[in-house]
Amino acid sequence: MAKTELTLADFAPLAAKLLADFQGANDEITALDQALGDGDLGVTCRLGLQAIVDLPDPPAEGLGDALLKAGMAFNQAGASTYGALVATGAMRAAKYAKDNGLVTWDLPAIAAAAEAAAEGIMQRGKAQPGDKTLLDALLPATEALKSAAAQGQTLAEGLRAAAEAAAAGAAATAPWQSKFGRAAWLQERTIGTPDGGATVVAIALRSVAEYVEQNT
Amino acid sequence: MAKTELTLADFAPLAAKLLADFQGANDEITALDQALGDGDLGVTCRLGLQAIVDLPDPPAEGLGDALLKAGMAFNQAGASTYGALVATGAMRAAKYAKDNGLVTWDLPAIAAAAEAAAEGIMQRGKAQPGDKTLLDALLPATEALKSAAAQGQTLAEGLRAAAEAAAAGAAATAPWQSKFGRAAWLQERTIGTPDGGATVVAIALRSVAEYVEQNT
Amino acid sequence: MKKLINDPEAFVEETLEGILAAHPGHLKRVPGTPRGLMRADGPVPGKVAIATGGGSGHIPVFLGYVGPGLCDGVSIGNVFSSPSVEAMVEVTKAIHGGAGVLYLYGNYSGDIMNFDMAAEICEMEGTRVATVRARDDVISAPVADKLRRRAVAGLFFAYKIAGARAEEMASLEEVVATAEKAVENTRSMGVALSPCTIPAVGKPTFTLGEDEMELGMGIHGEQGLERSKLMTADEVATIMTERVLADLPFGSGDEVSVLINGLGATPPEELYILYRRVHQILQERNIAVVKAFVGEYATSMEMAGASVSLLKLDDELKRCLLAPARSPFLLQG
Amino acid sequence: MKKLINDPEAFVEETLEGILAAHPGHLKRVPGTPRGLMRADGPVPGKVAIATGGGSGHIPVFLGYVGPGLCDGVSIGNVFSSPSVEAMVEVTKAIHGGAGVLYLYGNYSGDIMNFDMAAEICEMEGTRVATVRARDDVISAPVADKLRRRAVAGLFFAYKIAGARAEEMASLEEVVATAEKAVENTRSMGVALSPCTIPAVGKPTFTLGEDEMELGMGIHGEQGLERSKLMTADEVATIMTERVLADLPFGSGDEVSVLINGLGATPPEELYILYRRVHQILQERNIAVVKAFVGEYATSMEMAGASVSLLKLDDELKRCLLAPARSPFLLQG
Ligand SMILES: Nc1ncnc2c1ncn2[C@@H]1O[C@H](COP(=O)(O)OP(=O)(O)O)[C@@H](O)[C@H]1O
Ligand SMILES: Nc1ncnc2c1ncn2[C@@H]1O[C@H](COP(=O)(O)OP(=O)(O)O)[C@@H](O)[C@H]1O
Ligand SMILES: [Mg+2]
Ligand SMILES: [Mg+2]
Ligand SMILES: [Mg+2]
Ligand SMILES: [Mg+2]
Repeated sequence: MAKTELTLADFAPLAAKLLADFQGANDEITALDQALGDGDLGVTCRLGLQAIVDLPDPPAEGLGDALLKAGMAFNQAGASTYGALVATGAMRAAKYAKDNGLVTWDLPAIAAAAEAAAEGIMQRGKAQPGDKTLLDALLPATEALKSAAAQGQTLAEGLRAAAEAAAAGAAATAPWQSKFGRAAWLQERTIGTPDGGATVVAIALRSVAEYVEQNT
Repeated sequence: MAKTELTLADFAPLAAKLLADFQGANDEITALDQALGDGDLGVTCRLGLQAIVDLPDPPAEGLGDALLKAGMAFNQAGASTYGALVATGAMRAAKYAKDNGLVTWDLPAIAAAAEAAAEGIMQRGKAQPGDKTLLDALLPATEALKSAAAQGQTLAEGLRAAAEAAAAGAAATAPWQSKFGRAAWLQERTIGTPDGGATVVAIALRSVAEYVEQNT
Repeated sequence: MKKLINDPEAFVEETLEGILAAHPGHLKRVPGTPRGLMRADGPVPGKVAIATGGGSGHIPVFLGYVGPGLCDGVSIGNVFSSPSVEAMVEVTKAIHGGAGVLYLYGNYSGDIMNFDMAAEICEMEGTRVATVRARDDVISAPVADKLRRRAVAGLFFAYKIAGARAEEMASLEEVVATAEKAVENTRSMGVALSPCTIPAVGKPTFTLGEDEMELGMGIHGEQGLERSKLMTADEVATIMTERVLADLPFGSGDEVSVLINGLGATPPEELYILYRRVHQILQERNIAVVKAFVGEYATSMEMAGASVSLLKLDDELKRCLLAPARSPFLLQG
Repeated sequence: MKKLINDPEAFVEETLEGILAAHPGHLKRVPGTPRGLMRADGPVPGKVAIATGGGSGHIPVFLGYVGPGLCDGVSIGNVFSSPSVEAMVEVTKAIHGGAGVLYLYGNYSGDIMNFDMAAEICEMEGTRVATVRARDDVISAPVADKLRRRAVAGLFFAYKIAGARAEEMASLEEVVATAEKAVENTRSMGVALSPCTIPAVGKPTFTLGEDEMELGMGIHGEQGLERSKLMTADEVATIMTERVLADLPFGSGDEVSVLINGLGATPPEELYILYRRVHQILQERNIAVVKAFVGEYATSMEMAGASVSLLKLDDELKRCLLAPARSPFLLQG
């Protein structure tokens, strides 16, 4: 039967899949952050996801609360620019879930929570689309989720569309000049390499989409 | 006409030839001192000989006095184990020349001065033949000089024999274990490589022999 | 690159254990976090407390500048990554002496975002927190955009000056003003000759050809101005010093402090050969050196290279520069 | 290896110029030689003067240990070569305060032969000269032959102790006795992970494979005990510490000072990871650490590696160890 929503029961297996996928993607992410930054982004993702997998008790108050705790754990173990933005996004998504009394998340809920997360990240980081940051993957992905939800697509279809939009968004950053974070100091020398953080968003969404597909 | 003695007039051209020859032999000497020591012996020889070439005035009181000043200059610019031993040897040779009123040096005088130098070096450094030091080239060379003088050979013949004895002596040190200087710390690991200091003696004597041959 | 380490993932924890074992009279752990250290005699009642922090891999930055006349506490991140908000909050609580806390650190987005979150939490809990960020690297942005520049070794001057000002029992506003002035008056530029390797990554952050160097390199292996052929020490010192001098600008009659910082693998001899040329240039320009620091003040593990930092002094900055300071890495006065 | 230098043959002179320019309050030139430095406030009348010296390329050894509570003067050789007799004689004359001069240096044949010649000259001129040579490297000869051992970083302890004893205005005989005791009670062992290059030679003294290290390496790139596969920091620390402990031997109830010395390119983080393990071993053996030194105290230019030195203390050595000292490289008390 086609999976239509994510629940608290998905939290642990999804976290485990993300960790496994990021272990596989480590070298790619490291290479991108070495080119435009300091090379720690792969380590950050691995440590952050490991901390989520290691969270002591399965969080009790629903997926939103689990997401909040996951965001905090990610940025405690993998504190960094990326960690802070992940934590901020998770916090906002959790707030959306709480404010809307969400227990399980269907595609429209996921789209709305992603939008809330992106807004939070923009407030914290002050970056705009086109500044060559993770937003250039996250914002197109959010749009894809919203339009898939509006068109009544399945959860799997919506997440697949989001993952593809994120991948396209990340790839599109290559010819741009970085305007935020460590990469900004490199000025013109950033032109030609895609942004590592945007690539991470694309990898994460691909992992989530695969999880839903595999569990359908 | 065959050259029969060395005089003060030979000092400057001989020093220049030695410097040129040691510049050429630098890599070989460096490699030997890198293997058994700290790698500075080639630099020491170049700096020491350059200081001799740069001595301000042609020393006035004969070749013995010139040799004394040369030894001091060598060890001022290239102070080291080797420098100290060269200076000590030069001092003793000069003393021999002074005590014996030498102005010019024929083969018997050179043989006797070399013997005095070797004795001084043994007193200063406490090493014995077979300890894998410069003595293992210098002592056979001294013997060769003495027997050539006793047999009435020419200066060129005597120096050539000395150079060959030194080269053979240096090569023979390869299978031995170093007992003195920095190399002694390497203990068994010195076995297999000839001693750098002995090799320097051989190169120097070859240079002197060539000088006499070329000026004959 | 070969390293004398154990498990790469234990690199930070084992470094901290070693430092605490070696210097029990100087440093102690902050309760409630494995990633916080503070001066052994802290908190100091009535004194503005200075908290710093940042990624590991830069010793003596950051934890080497904790002690009397310097910072009061430090939170420690993974190699080249920010400390966690949790560590920052615990450090803030532990060092607070009742007169407010200054967050003094380098202008890096990871540190900024996390320190800002920590400040929000601490202020909610009633602790006054102010922030000053060092941003001395002239290469990282044009002067018009200087607030976006990154910090390199010149952060040392901010610690030294702010730490001394706080030790004078100045108010939080006063310490902030003096620290800001130190930051504003500091300029740096660096050069790298070889890369460094994050232990948990295991391969170098960048590569350089056998005859290449990178001008304007940051202290995390971020690229700089341009790659060029290896130059002589005098040429490198001249390029860096002239760029730094022009940026503030420093001029005839100024009094300065100079810091020649080694990035890790560059021997002291080479740092002094660089200083020799910097000193000559300053003399030619009639700029007086009040105090010179030459050594490893902010490293990037085993990276080879160096930076030049200049701090322009006034009476207050001079007094604070020359005031006593005491840590396992800096002892003065 | 890339170096930030100018003319390799000017390496030593330019280093000295840089140091004198950077630290005018600490050091001054000795008249009559380009290769001698002395403390800025010397000679000190009535105090035994301590002269040291040796090859360049080891900063802070040797010239970094000139100052109050340390040595009075230093003669400086080419890289890894002895200073000249002339420089030694001029330094002796300049620092002599009327109470005799101690030549305190490492047990290297070049230094020995030249210092001995200098001593003969100075004694002919009426100055009392005594000699003590450090010989701490356990690997360089068996214990039965310990007088032939070479000096490595443990020389630092001899400077610190003898310098403090001389500052107490002890007689030449007393300073010699205390210095000899410090030498006798010090043991060291080192490991190298990469070679170094003498600037005037231009190529490394030795080579090591990407996964190799050299146990027992000296500070001039002399080979040591054996080449082995790269080990973890804990394994290396354990091998070095156990070898050092067994040699004196050090035992339960002893009080010691520990020095973890970086050879040049090894980052402070790694030195502290080594110290962590050394400290654990000492605790297990009930050996108390009175004071730990961790950092670059005797380098070999850009060589990567480290050494462990232990000094066994008695009341006198402890007093001298903890006494004040002041140089551009060491400030204590
Ligand atoms: N202000 C910002 N807003 C959004 N994303 C940002 C911002 N600054 C950096 N990023 C993202 O963070 C990524 C780098 O993360 P990370 O490696 O943690 O940074 P650092 O090592 O500099 O702290 C970049 O690739 C970019 O996508
Ligand atoms: N005690 C000694 N007696 C004679 N020759 C010695 C002695 N010690 C060392 N040597 C010679 O000196 C050479 C090394 O000279 P040098 O490179 O100047 O030494 P270092 O660099 O150790 O001071 C050795 O190859 C050996 O021939
Ligand atoms: Mg990064
Ligand atoms: Mg040598
Ligand atoms: Mg980072
Ligand atoms: Mg030598």
